[in-house]
Amino acid sequence: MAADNTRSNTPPKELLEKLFTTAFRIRTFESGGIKLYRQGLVRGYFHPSLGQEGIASGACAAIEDRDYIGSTHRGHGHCIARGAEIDGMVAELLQKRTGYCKGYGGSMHIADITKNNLGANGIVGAGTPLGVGAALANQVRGSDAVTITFTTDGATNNGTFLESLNLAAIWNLNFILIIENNQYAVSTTLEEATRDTDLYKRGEAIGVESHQIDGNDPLLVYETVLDAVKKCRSGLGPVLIEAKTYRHSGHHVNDPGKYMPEERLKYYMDRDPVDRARDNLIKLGKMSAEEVAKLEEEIQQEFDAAVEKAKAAGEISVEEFQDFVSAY
Amino acid sequence: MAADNTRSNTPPKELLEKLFTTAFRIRTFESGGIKLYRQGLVRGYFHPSLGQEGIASGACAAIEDRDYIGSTHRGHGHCIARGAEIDGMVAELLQKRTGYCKGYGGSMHIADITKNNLGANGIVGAGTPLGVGAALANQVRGSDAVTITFTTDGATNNGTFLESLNLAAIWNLNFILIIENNQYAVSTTLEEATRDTDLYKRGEAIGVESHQIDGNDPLLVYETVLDAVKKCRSGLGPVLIEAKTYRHSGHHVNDPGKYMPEERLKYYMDRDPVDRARDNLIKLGKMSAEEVAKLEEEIQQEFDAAVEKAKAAGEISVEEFQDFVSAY
Amino acid sequence: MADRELMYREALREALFEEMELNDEVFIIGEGIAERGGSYKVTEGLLAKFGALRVRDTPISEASMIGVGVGAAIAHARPVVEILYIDFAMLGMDQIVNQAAKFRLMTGGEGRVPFVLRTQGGTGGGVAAQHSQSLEALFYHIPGLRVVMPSTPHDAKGLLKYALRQPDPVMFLEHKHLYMTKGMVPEGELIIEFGKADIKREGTDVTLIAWSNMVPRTLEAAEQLAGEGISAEVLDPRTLVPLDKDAILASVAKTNRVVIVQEAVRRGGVASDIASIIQQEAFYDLDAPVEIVAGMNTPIPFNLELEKASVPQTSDIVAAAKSVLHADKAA
Amino acid sequence: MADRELMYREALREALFEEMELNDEVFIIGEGIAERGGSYKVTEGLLAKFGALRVRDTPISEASMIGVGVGAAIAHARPVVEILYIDFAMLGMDQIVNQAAKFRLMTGGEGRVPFVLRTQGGTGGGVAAQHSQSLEALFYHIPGLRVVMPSTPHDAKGLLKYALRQPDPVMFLEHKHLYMTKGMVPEGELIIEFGKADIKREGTDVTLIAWSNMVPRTLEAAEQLAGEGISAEVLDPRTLVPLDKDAILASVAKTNRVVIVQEAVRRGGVASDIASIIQQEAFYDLDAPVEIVAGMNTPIPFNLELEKASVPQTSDIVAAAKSVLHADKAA
Ligand SMILES: Cc1ncc(C[n+]2csc(CCOP(=O)(O)OP(=O)(O)O)c2C)c(N)n1
Ligand SMILES: Cc1ncc(C[n+]2csc(CCOP(=O)(O)OP(=O)(O)O)c2C)c(N)n1
Ligand SMILES: [Mg+2]
Ligand SMILES: [Mg+2]
Repeated sequence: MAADNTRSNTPPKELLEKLFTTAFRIRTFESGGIKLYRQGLVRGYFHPSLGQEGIASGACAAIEDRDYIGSTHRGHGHCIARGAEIDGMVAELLQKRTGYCKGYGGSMHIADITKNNLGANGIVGAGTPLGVGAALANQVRGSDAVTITFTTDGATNNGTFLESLNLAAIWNLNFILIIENNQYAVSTTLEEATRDTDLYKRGEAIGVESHQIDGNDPLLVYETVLDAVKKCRSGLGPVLIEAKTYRHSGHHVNDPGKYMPEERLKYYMDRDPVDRARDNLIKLGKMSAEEVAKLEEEIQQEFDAAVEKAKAAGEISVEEFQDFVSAY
Repeated sequence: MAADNTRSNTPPKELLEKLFTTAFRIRTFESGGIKLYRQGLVRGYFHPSLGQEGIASGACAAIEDRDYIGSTHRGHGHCIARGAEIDGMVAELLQKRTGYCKGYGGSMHIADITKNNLGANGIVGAGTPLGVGAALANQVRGSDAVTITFTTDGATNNGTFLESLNLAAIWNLNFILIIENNQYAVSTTLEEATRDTDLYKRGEAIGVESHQIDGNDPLLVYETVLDAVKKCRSGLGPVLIEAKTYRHSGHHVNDPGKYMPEERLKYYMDRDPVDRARDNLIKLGKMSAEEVAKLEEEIQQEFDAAVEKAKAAGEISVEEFQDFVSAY
Repeated sequence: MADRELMYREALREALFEEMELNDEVFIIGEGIAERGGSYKVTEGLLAKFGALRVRDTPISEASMIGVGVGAAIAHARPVVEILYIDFAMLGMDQIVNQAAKFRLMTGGEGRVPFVLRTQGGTGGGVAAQHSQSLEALFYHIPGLRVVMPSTPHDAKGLLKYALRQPDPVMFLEHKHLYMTKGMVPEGELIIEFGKADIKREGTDVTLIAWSNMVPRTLEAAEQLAGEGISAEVLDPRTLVPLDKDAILASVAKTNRVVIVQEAVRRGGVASDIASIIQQEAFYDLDAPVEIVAGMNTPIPFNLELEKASVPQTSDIVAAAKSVLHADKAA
Repeated sequence: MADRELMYREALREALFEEMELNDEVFIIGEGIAERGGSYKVTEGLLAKFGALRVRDTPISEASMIGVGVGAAIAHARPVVEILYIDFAMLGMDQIVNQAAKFRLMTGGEGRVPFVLRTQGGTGGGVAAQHSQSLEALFYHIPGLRVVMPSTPHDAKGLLKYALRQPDPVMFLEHKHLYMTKGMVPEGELIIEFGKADIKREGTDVTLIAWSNMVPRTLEAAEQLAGEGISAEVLDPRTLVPLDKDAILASVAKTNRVVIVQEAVRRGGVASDIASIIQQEAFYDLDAPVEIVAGMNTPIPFNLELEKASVPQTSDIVAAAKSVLHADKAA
């Protein structure tokens, strides 16, 4: 099913606030993280989700504590939207023992697993079977918990996409697969990677309810996912959602992204999900601009404080490491 | 595109004769091979293509010497249809040095590679990328050769299906993927394996021209493949063809196939591809029943002679083997 | 509780049965494992007893079947994934190597993956190059995995039950030739911890190390050697990871001569690693080089005689044992 | 022709360039290798010179990219498939293990697979557990594959050119740390046959065997040892399959002491296999056990200090060399 952007009644203010604060928290984390990277404080890969915050924010607002999520190599946003503390995330970037992975994982493997987060993943496409597995575990144990796996346009050309979604379908699992279609795999365009860029059709072809939506509209993402969650909980899963979006910058911090046409970038900048969440909060949620500014300030302070704490924290020692892996 | 069974003008007798003799040669090989198996002369797996002969016969009649084929674990028919001698095939079953693989391969790996046959394959789904590779090689070298890969309903739930067909599509390769949809993977029904049993839709979803046809109609298979070959040679490939069929027996010689409903089996027995090829030859090709009986007798003699020759042949010695693999 | 004679596959089935009764979160997926009971009949009867929620067939999607098992384990269930042939596990190597084995460390030690992958390997019956491999070395080399290779019904039951209670990903590698072999197995509770080798036969002249299907063959060799007055000790590590190095070194200290027997190809096999450990840690105990009897460096041919020539036979083991016994004299 | 200093990646590029000019059937596919020139810039300029038919980007479909390469090779072309990280080759293991490596034997020796898979491994720069592995042992164990691991620009060029002329599937394993290293490379024709080790430094007291990125590190160690009056020979096998056993045994016969250095984890690595061969075939030449300096048995952590601790450092190599020199005295 292609996009359907009609909206019924006004959403509650709490929801709008949640969508905005989550999106803004992600934006703040990514922007701040990039600065830390440029200062030489972060090593390895760093794939920012700038421009894509609407999907993580919208989707995670639609699920409950008992539900699961799984993420990608561009996973900071999902982790934050799923309720991770900024402290543990910044500390992980800075390879500190107070990081969510104690400095063992880094950006590409970041996860607060206590929040039923199956983790970021450095292997494109590999998160999908993991998510189906969590959904299966929940079905076996009689739970109505839903699993959302965030995946990418690039991953739809990987075999796990077909295999895993098909397994979820024959087992009617509570599984929601969200394609963050940012239209690029590094510099390869979606048009180069496949003939039919309507990725949701791949779900339809195997009998899965499938949607294509504007991923830069956090409220629409929320509503679509909420609907999918309801369907899943009543035994009608899985659901595939293709959420169209665009990166605000290159593939990772060291990619200037010059291959991204300016016009197209501008088009998406004009439809910035954080701006839209803010607009919604002000217009539909009737929050004043001052209040919003205050929220933003708090979130920035939260991030800055996290940086200070992380800088002060220690690292896992070689001895602790050796001890930990002695049983490997 | 779903099945379209209209037929225009009468096909030439040579074609009808070819379709019948190929189908009958396969039937004879499979039936005779099963007897050899039951006599304890064949070891390992033996997956007969009884009931599915129409697809191999029809498809291979539509291509030229320079074209390629690739096959499955149920690969005797493809190998024969592609022009292999019965001598080398029987000898391979009997693990003799005169076999196509000198007894190293056996039923599951049988191939006359001099006929541009990429081989049978013991790994379900693995043949598809191999076929795309051959098609790519031909595109690179500027040849208009087409590659047909025979695959199975079971293999459509394997990741290689999506990945490989997508690669063929973005590169417009001369590649024809034929799904032999016999509606079972061992005892697992297609309905258990996927929600939407119209497998051709998976090609459409990624922009590939896709057909669903009656695989038990050798002439229809021929025409559909011929059309696909033409499209490919004019740069419009790839093409996906889902050919529906049914096994006449269990998955392999030791599977009685009790799970196959009698009625359904009867339905397909009534539409036996060998019978239909014979009928066509008699009705459309105006060959007399006596002439046909003579053809059949010759084919049976060919098989019987191959068995005698194979029995008399020797095996590769351990010393030759050690010598051969010393460079491994 | 009483011991009874069971087939290897019955012992495996009993382990699954008992653990599924004890723990509702144990479930199993695989191709043809439900109604059909699996190609090697290990899972027969499980569907009837535990129902379609916990015993289910899959399409031919090995990469994702394995990934689904890993994901279910991360989500705290106890999945068992049956892969028909170890050769097909190659389709899921990413999930095994990059996901299952890595998750714990990547999450700072907090995430666990109590995942059991059951499969079978080895030669047998002319199933040729893509259905006959012995690939334990591939998993052995990946830190984070447990590699289990039972040789008897008794060990099969005890190790599988343990696998379903411990917290790490387990490659539980059965052998197609062993399913119909018989042995005594206790009724009910039998837990064999990982990392405990078993001396299958005591001896003093030479240590023969073997696992999986090579154990019965090595015991045969030991019997023949006994007939020639040579006392061979047969040590079965049972789990390759963790490896019971102490038991190995203790046996070597006693016999001073070692032959390692593996069905897998010689090059880069587990035998090489064990040999490298022995020569490193027991260099001055050795009276002869550590000898390895292994598969030839070749894919397995279809032809019966060539298949046989590809993997160790009893006579090869006997010959190797004699050669290490006479090595110093020859030198 | 004259030697010039080139970077490792430039040498690789030159090999591809020359072979593509010589043979129209050489072509290359990979992620971002065309316009973008590849993540490590090996393929820069190839698109412009050879066009989009022979230099093409792919979607993220590793299993099929590899399979496509194998199929193209069976169909007599000369495909090169670039896989960004060796870790991702796990997605295509079926095609490597069950197809590429098996095809020749399965077809009775007639079918050949002149397929080159280029990829890179090893630690470097904090790319963590799924992008830092050294997995050569997995390919080493599969009969039918060639495993090539050049350590210098010179060897990179000569070996890659040879790879593109020989008939078997080649795992051509580069190292992320080496791409920017420099060395002298002859212009034009340079062919290095597989199976010829290179003595990177001559010595008499101890043989240090190392490959890929461990070679520069081992040369550093040798230099330090020289400062302490110890003469270390550094042997680089360059290709692990085929392995130049003769060169190894000749060096051991000279020095009687061996250290094998590998970045891969210790358990089940190639070093173990080489050690097992040496102790078996040169048992009476050895004055000390064969020592192995290898990666820890762990996935690679993100943290810099822990990453370093996971893989051999120069000081570890120096210490191991000294230990084998004093082993007999200590015993
Ligand atoms: C299996 C695999 N292949 C290749 C890569 C290298 N890689 C990392 S991100 C990326 C592009 C991914 O594009 P997409 O999947 O669309 O996600 P996006 O980066 O756009 O969020 C690639 C090729 C990888 N991490 N995993
Ligand atoms: C990757 C893989 N998984 C499992 C098998 C075992 N196996 C052999 S044939 C078969 C069923 C195949 O069904 P289908 O693909 O529809 O082909 P058919 O036998 O119906 O021709 C299975 C599961 C295999 N050979 N390869
Ligand atoms: Mg993308
Ligand atoms: Mg089928």
